[in-house]
Amino acid sequence: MSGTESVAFDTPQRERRADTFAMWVFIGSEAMLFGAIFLVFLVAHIDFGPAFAAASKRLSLPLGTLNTAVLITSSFTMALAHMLALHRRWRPTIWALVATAALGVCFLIVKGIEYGKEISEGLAPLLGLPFRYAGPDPVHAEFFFGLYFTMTSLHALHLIGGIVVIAGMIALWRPSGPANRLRRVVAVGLYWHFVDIIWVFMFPVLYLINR
Amino acid sequence: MSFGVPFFPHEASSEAGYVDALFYTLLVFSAVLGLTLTGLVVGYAVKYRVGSKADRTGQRSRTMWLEMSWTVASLIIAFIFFGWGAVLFVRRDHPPADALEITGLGKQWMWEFKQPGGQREINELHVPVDKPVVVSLASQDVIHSFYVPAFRIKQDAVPGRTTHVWFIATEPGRYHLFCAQYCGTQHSEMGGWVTVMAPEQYAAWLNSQGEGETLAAGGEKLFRALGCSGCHGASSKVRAPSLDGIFGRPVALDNQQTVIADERYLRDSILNPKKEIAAGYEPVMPSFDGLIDEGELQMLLAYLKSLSPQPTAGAKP
Amino acid sequence: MSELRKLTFGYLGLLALLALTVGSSFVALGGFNVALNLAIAAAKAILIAMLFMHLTGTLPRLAVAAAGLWLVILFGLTLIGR
Amino acid sequence: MTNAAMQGTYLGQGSGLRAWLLSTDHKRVAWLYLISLTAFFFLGGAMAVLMRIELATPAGDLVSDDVYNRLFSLHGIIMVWFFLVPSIPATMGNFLLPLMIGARDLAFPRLNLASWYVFIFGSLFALFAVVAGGVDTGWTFYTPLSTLYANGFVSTAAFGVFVVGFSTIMTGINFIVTVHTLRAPGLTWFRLPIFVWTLYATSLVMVLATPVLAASLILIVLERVFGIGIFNPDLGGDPLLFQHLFWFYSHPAVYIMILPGMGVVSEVLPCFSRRPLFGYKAVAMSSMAIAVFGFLVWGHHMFVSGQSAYAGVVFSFLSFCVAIPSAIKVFNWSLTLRKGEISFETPMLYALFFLGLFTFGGLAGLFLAALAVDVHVHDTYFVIAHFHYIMVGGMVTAYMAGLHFWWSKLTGRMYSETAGRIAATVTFVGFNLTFFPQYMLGFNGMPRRYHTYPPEFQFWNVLSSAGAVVLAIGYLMPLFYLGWSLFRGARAPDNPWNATGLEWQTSSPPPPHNFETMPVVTRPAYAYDMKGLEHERFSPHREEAAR
Repeated sequence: MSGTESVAFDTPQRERRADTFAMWVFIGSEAMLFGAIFLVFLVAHIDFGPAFAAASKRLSLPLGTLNTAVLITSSFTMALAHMLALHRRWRPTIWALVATAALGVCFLIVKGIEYGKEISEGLAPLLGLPFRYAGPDPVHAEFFFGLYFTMTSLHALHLIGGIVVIAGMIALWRPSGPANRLRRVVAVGLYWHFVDIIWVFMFPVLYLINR
Repeated sequence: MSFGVPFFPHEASSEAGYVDALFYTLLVFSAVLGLTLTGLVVGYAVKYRVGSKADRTGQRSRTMWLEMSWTVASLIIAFIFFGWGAVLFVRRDHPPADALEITGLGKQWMWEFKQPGGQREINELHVPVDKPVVVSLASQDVIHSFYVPAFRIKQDAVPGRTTHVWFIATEPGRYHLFCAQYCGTQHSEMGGWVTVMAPEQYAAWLNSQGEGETLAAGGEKLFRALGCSGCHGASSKVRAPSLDGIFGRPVALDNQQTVIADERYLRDSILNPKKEIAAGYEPVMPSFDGLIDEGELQMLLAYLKSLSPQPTAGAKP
Repeated sequence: MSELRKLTFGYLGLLALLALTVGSSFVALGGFNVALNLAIAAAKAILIAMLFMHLTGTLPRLAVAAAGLWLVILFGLTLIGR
Repeated sequence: MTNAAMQGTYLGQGSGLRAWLLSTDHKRVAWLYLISLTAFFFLGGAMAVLMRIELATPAGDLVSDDVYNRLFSLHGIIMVWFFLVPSIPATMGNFLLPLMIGARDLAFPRLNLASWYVFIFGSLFALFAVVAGGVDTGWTFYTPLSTLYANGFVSTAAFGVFVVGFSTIMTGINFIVTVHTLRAPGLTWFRLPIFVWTLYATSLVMVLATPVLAASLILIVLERVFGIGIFNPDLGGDPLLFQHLFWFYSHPAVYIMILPGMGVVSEVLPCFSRRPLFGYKAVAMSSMAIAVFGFLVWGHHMFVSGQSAYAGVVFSFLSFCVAIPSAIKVFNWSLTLRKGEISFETPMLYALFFLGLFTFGGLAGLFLAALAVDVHVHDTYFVIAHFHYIMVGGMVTAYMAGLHFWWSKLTGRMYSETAGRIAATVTFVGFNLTFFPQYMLGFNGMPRRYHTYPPEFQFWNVLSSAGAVVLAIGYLMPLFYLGWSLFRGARAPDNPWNATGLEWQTSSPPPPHNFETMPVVTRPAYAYDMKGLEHERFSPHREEAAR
């Protein structure tokens, strides 16, 4: 086989083109998943705007902003990895990937701190935990926090998936040839940036609405 | 009916005839089109079977005009049926002004109706003949659907909102009432009969049920018991809008918009008071979500409506 | 490498937009706040897509356009009834 | 099956369990799907037969109401997600797509195999739900019944469906990329067989609609397991929003289920009438139109749900629009027969029955799109009859047509033509006997999902139940004669029907990587009327010899 992973392709170039296209189709599909969840949020926001605005003030804006910056930085390092891989500079590529995954873990840790804070304040309407909310309209504030936990944990799951894939890629780095290395960096990169874009929308929607 | 086998459902409401006219027109159209196509396919299959002597020479390629003409023809026919159905459908939203208003509450697995005079019945609904009736539907648990085949009407009862369905029964008799939306274990048992009676029989029936407390009267008691009158009453210290004659009137909101105080608005104002705040008032009213059940809400709405001189039952803006 | 410079400028741009969106939320602009926040988010998304994800070529753009169109359908037709 | 004659074909590449379960050859993956889907089809079918027997009498005397509700819920869940959605795409589509476009495999063979494992993993959850005690929400999972009131294994089943959704998306992505990047030289878009067009359109729907279903199922599971009330009316959640999300997937899913069937029929009809498909471009474009318009009409499931009348009118209008491309197709198929030389082998019989059943199911769709009539027949047996005419009368019939048409390619064997014709006819008669009475029931007002019913409906119910038995026999017959042919059937020639597609230019069964040399395409699809061959049975060999 002429350096392609799939028997279907005759040249690595054609295969890479197909890879990229497939990743974009997958991203389109994922966009529909998050789109549906955002729609649920939008409908609830139309119905209970004031309650949602009041509830969103209880989230930690500094931590949220920090996390956005962390994720943007991880996207940057991922873009660097892509650039380096194109130039076949494999060692720095690995370091850029490690940095990306580390920043992803960093995001999760900050998110975990936020979750811990919200749970201890009684703002997590999960698993029958008591919901203690002093502000006006606690019923719909509970709805807001339900959506908040749903959306952020779904995003976090995607991020965890990305970190696992990067880790696996680094583990399999040695045995794979240059063509496959580049393919994988490109594919994972597209996914990682997409997860970043989702957060770019989630952040203002959850943290900043009608502040 | 023939030999007890149902071929055509009974027509017992003012709408039934209109719906059936469209149905039978569609039926004739479908039958003609379907049988023509069947004839065409069977005809071709026989004529051009292998070994037949049929003439196979001549025009072979597709013809533009033929394709265009059937496309356009289907388009026009489709739009006719669309318009016809839509006109009848939109009528569902406009019940006559003088309609008798009955509340229907769906719960697993029964229908509970309350006549305007407060008479309560389970899985039975008594209505007078030739008089418009609006049933305002609510649900206590899951989605149910109020369905009377003989009247050709159906409407879901959705938890968290009030929906309406209206009809004019044209023939005394007893008709099936079903729940058409799957609602759990005993879904098929949920339903009973709609009894259509001559006006004088209906009046006699109402009397025999005893003078229950009217819905509005029950709502008024609740209005006091829940403390609504403390703020909305004439002599209250907290400034809250007066609710006299509120139903059906436009209300100015603090975001410069105006809404008609219909059932949806009143319901939201009780359960979610912060959503639309009347202009000039502080958003101090607590939500009654979870404090009152659907039946009590229906009584409150009936009371609020009774404060308006000309109740336009279920009218939408 | 000019490529590196492009990426770095993109990154700094993203951080600037982040500062802008957070800052704007402290200024009361009424309903305009939401619009501004979403516009900035869209700008960030476009920046990431074009610079980091190299959104070029007909096929990837086709995929993005399809997803965009379908999201419009989903949001539009769900909201007309409300 | 493996013997000397199969050497050099894909069936000769090892016969152990390992060689089948780990092969990334699209043809073997197709078999994995075929076997699992057949099991699900008969499981779902058995539930249907039980329901029909229960409904032979008005009283609920065979099974209790709880059991009945579980039967129809699981019948729906299994048939929709574990049979109909993957049916043609994952079996025949998987097998034929690379063959038809002259590729050695799908673009991502490993993804293809993975999709089957994901499918099996997800379906095990659903099967667990069946064994553990069932689900009683209906396949529609309407909230708040599914979230707050149902006592079955809703989360398990919903999670199973969610996982199977991933398998669907994987298949969709694979097909889309394959069609775009792996077509043989000369195979332009408008030379593609219609089957490929419909698979492409189907994949589009799979990729863009399935995630929305996934989202709504996630929200249901979250609500049941974690107590986050997204659709809970007590928290201000909107039960209708769930219906919007659900039907945004589930209406287009209907087109996932029917489009590939239309593709199969578009292959079979020209072949057995020896005529090019009438209006090829119109049929191809209408497939795409159906895939796109299919997304605009979901609100017609909600006319009486409490959504605004305005939305109802808009959705009704759009629903009538989607009828047009389907009508175009039916006209084109019918006219394909004109001036043909028609023979009636089993695939052709199934295709003709498809034409009739699909037409009468589709015409009933007009009734349902017409607002005022829908108010009356919505959620009654009229709807049941309508979508079974499309899904079973349409899709399953097309599935059988395709299975017989390509059986020789799949196995290298021929089935018994007599048995095939008898089974097709029995199916057709049984189907109409089962489902036509349901139109009458629905028009007379019998609601769907009823365990018991008023006695006056019994006449039609008895007819329908009798039909179900006939239909079951019709579906069981192929299981036996096709199974028999697998081991004892006559060896198939490479191109038994003298059909034109690229898939027929390989051996039966095809070699591991499909084509020894890359084929070059010089003709449009369905060139059954090539110069000098108008009245001949087309054969690539003969053409080669003539050259």
